[in-house]
Amino acid sequence: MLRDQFPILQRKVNGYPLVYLDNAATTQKPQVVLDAMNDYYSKSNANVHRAVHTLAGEATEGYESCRTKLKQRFNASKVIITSGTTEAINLVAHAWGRANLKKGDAVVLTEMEHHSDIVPWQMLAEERGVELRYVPVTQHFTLDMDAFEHALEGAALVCVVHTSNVLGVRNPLEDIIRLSHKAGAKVLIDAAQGVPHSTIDFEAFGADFMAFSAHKMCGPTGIGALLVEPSTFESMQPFMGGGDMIETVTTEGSTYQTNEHKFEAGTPRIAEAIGWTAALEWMESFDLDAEHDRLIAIASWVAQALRDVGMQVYGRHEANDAAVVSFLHPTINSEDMAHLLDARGFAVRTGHHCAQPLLNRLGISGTVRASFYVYNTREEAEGFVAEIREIVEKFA
Amino acid sequence: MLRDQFPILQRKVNGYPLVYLDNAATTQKPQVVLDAMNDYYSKSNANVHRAVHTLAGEATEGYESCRTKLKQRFNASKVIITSGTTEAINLVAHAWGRANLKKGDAVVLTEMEHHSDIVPWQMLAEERGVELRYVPVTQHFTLDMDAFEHALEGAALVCVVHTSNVLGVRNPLEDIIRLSHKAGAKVLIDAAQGVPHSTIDFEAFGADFMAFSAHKMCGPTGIGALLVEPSTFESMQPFMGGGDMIETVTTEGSTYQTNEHKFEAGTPRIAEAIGWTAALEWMESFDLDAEHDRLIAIASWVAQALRDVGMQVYGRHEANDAAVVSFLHPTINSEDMAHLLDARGFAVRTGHHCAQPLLNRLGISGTVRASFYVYNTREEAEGFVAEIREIVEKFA
Amino acid sequence: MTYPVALQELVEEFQAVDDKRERLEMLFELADEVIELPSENWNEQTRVRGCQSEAHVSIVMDDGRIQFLSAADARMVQGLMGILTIALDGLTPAQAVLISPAFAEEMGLLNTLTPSRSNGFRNMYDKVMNEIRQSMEG
Amino acid sequence: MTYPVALQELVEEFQAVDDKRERLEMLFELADEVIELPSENWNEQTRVRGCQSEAHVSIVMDDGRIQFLSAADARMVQGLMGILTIALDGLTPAQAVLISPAFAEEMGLLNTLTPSRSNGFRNMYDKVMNEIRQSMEG
Ligand SMILES: Cc1ncc(COP(=O)(O)O)c(C=O)c1O
Ligand SMILES: Cc1ncc(COP(=O)(O)O)c(C=O)c1O
Repeated sequence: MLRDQFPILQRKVNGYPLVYLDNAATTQKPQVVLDAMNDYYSKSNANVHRAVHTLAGEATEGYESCRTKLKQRFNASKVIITSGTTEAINLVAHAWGRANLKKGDAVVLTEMEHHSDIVPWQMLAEERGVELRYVPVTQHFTLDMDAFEHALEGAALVCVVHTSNVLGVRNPLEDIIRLSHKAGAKVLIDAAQGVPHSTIDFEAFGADFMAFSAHKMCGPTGIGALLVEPSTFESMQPFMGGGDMIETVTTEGSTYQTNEHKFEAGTPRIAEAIGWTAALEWMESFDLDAEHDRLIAIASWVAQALRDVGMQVYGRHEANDAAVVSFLHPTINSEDMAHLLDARGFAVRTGHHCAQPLLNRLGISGTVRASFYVYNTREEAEGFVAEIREIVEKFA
Repeated sequence: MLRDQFPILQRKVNGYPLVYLDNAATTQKPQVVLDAMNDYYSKSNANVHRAVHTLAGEATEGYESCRTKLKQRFNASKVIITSGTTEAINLVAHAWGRANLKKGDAVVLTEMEHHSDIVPWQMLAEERGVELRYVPVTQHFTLDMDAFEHALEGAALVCVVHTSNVLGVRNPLEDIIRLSHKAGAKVLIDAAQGVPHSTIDFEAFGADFMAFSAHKMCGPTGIGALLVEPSTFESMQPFMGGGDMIETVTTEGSTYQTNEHKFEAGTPRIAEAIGWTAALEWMESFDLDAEHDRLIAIASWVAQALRDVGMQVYGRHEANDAAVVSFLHPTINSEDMAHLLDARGFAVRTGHHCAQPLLNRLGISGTVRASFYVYNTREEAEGFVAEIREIVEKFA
Repeated sequence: MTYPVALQELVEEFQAVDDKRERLEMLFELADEVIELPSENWNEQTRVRGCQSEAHVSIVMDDGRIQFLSAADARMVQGLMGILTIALDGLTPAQAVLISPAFAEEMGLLNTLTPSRSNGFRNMYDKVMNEIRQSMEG
Repeated sequence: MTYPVALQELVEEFQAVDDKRERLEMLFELADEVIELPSENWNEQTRVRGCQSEAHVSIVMDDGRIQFLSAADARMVQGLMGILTIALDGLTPAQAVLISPAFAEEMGLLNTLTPSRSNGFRNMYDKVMNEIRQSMEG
């Protein structure tokens, strides 16, 4: 069984079996991923590139095979390996933004963005006098598309989250990309919550940048990627300087690599790349679409059950949304709720989920969030709802 | 035995026992480091900070214990966790450099620097009109200290490598720091090759910044640190924007954390931090100074033996230098040499070692480099010299 | 380590309970001990930093004895405040400063709380003790 | 897959040897087969990219037959060039383009070389074949 491949799911928490429902924060790792990293460290560990010895060759092959795998899975021709979504977006702000945006240019964001897709642009805006336009979120938990079209006017870049980490709502990206390109704007997709739940054809999708993290799709911490459309890639200047991203260095100046290495300064995250490759291969061992259907059915059932015990639920749980259920009880404090759940082994997250502008718009300062992934079962969801019922009865 | 704790050292390469002499590029990892990461992923994996559930608590504690351990080991009060030396130096260039350097300010570098301590400054120089001054290297493989004092005049920052990754030469840092501070310049130490070989008291040392990587000191890939002197820390603006580095985010603007988290945007390298902590603890299990003495004795013996078979050796191998032996044969091409060595299980590195300005100064384009670490034995060194002798006899 | 009688009793009560849920319930009940700091008195001086939610504390001296006022939005945090109320209320500052923060560990509170929450508790404790010390100097 | 006789023989010779050192020595010897491209003819057009050291190749047509000129500073690279010399020299372009790069794998060269070096070899092969194809169009 798929679930048996995750050693951590055997664990007990406070005497109860762990029910891990914090998957939007990070997912668990199957044994094959741990094995791949262990194998690397116990058999092939070496620094990569420009090396002649056997281990270095194996390490280089291992590292680059991650890029190859990502290119295959996402049908992308330029894949920059980063430390995660956050670095990937900062890379765009520095490498593309600083080279291509000038005072008065406009960047369109949405109120649904994660802080990692807001703060880099605020910093750039402050430094360069770039204008930021935020697309509001409606009471149906969706982007206000009229406002979006309006915001597009003269915009140079649109940054939009594929799937909200608070609401689970999947945005109408096809429309967004089409309209943005029509308006002459490039599009950056924050797909941190998108890639775990669907397979995206980047070229067919048509976005210019797409950022995501390994740790949210069964891979290790410390690694992520930025996909870039090839002609946009050519217009990027280096971000960080250092080893491996150069062609020649003299005291007079340096020349840079022209491929993805240009953006990967220093010793890369080698073991992480090898672990991620294993995770990506592992994700091909089952039908992700079928799993997604199963999960969104669970999420939508949970959402209704929570509404039935008096919770306010933030989200809509349509077919393409992620299995994320954010909720609040009218009287039970969300942290108290999370602690009570933890006492019975249920791991959920509380707080602003790094999306304060969205919560501001919803008029709240945080939610309790249960997010489901491929190893979660219907039984776990039922146990969760039963536990919530008990808590509400006892503490409301 | 210390050596037995490294699973990879059991490996055979091309039918011969691995003799790993590429330690300046990256070191191997003891079993405890692999176990710590495995344990984390199979028992406590979760995202850190602001979390209420048990796993998240354990993960946060694990991540932050790395910072605590680094503070202890290096006697530092501000420790920013980065992806490595390269990111740490880029962080200084962005977070401190952009906030404090203006057109016409001077940064002093040396010709001995690794590309990771050159290119970020070249990029800043180009963007901000900052002047770069390179301290030359003498024919004795040391910094020209007269030229250094001269270069100091009016300089705002001095960036210097603790120990050269090509020569193994340890620079006179105490003098450099004292003179720099006297001249009113801050000092950044690139200690990537320093920390594996010695224990540094950062506060007593008196530098303003010190950068290094875990993977060169028995820790995992993908993580490193920047130590910062507290008052200098206060003068730094954020580098990357995103989750965890903020206090509040609104569409109007954001406020930032005031502690180290300000510089750690996004999900951090959690498993890596836990692995590094284990490596740091492991390094306390033996006498590093005694090991260093043993290694430099080996290196200096190897250097002499290589000279005796006609090699040009670049370095001096004094007591505080690192056990790095760079050499060239007058007629045997260095890559051929490395391939022949690899055929017998010896892993060495060739090429410019990311230090082209230094090699330019030495009038060469690369060396063969053998670098020794705590698990290397005298017997391995003897086998290495014997193999080199055979190669020279056969192929010269 | 010995503590004021009321606190000592609490430590023992908590030690007797293993289940996290039961401990939480005990904590929740202790929320009733809080002497409420009215929200109109909340300000940056009363705010406890490092808590995820709002938490405010204040010390008032009443005839040389401590009165501990507090408020929070999470019931668990109120419970922690309740413990401090039991520990401190009515003591003289000289008595109060003798109380070591170790009681939290002995109670097993730190196992009940996650690290960020126990940091929050520690911040609250430190803040209160600082104010008490200042009241002694003043 | 069959190759021109000389190349086929080489493939078999390499297949017979397991030890990396011996393979390297065989490669080194093949360096003697190189028809040297004089260094005054080296330029950006002749340079093979992705090699760690200098490596240059050039194709000259002599009465409709390929002459393969090359030069490198590492003997191992010269050996690779020697193999290509044996494989290509004297063929017509039409014959040459039939040679699949798979021979390198069949020879076990890719196990002898590290990935960056075998990339270098692949770049060299691709470059030469491109020039041959261009010569057919021209
Ligand atoms: C002296 C020196 N500085 C900086 C670096 C860069 O370290 P990293 O690649 O881990 O960022 C290295 C490692 O190659 C080094 O030897
Ligand atoms: C939508 C979204 N964007 C960006 C991020 C940031 O990802 P990371 O922390 O891995 O850089 C996250 C994860 O928290 C997310 O959910």
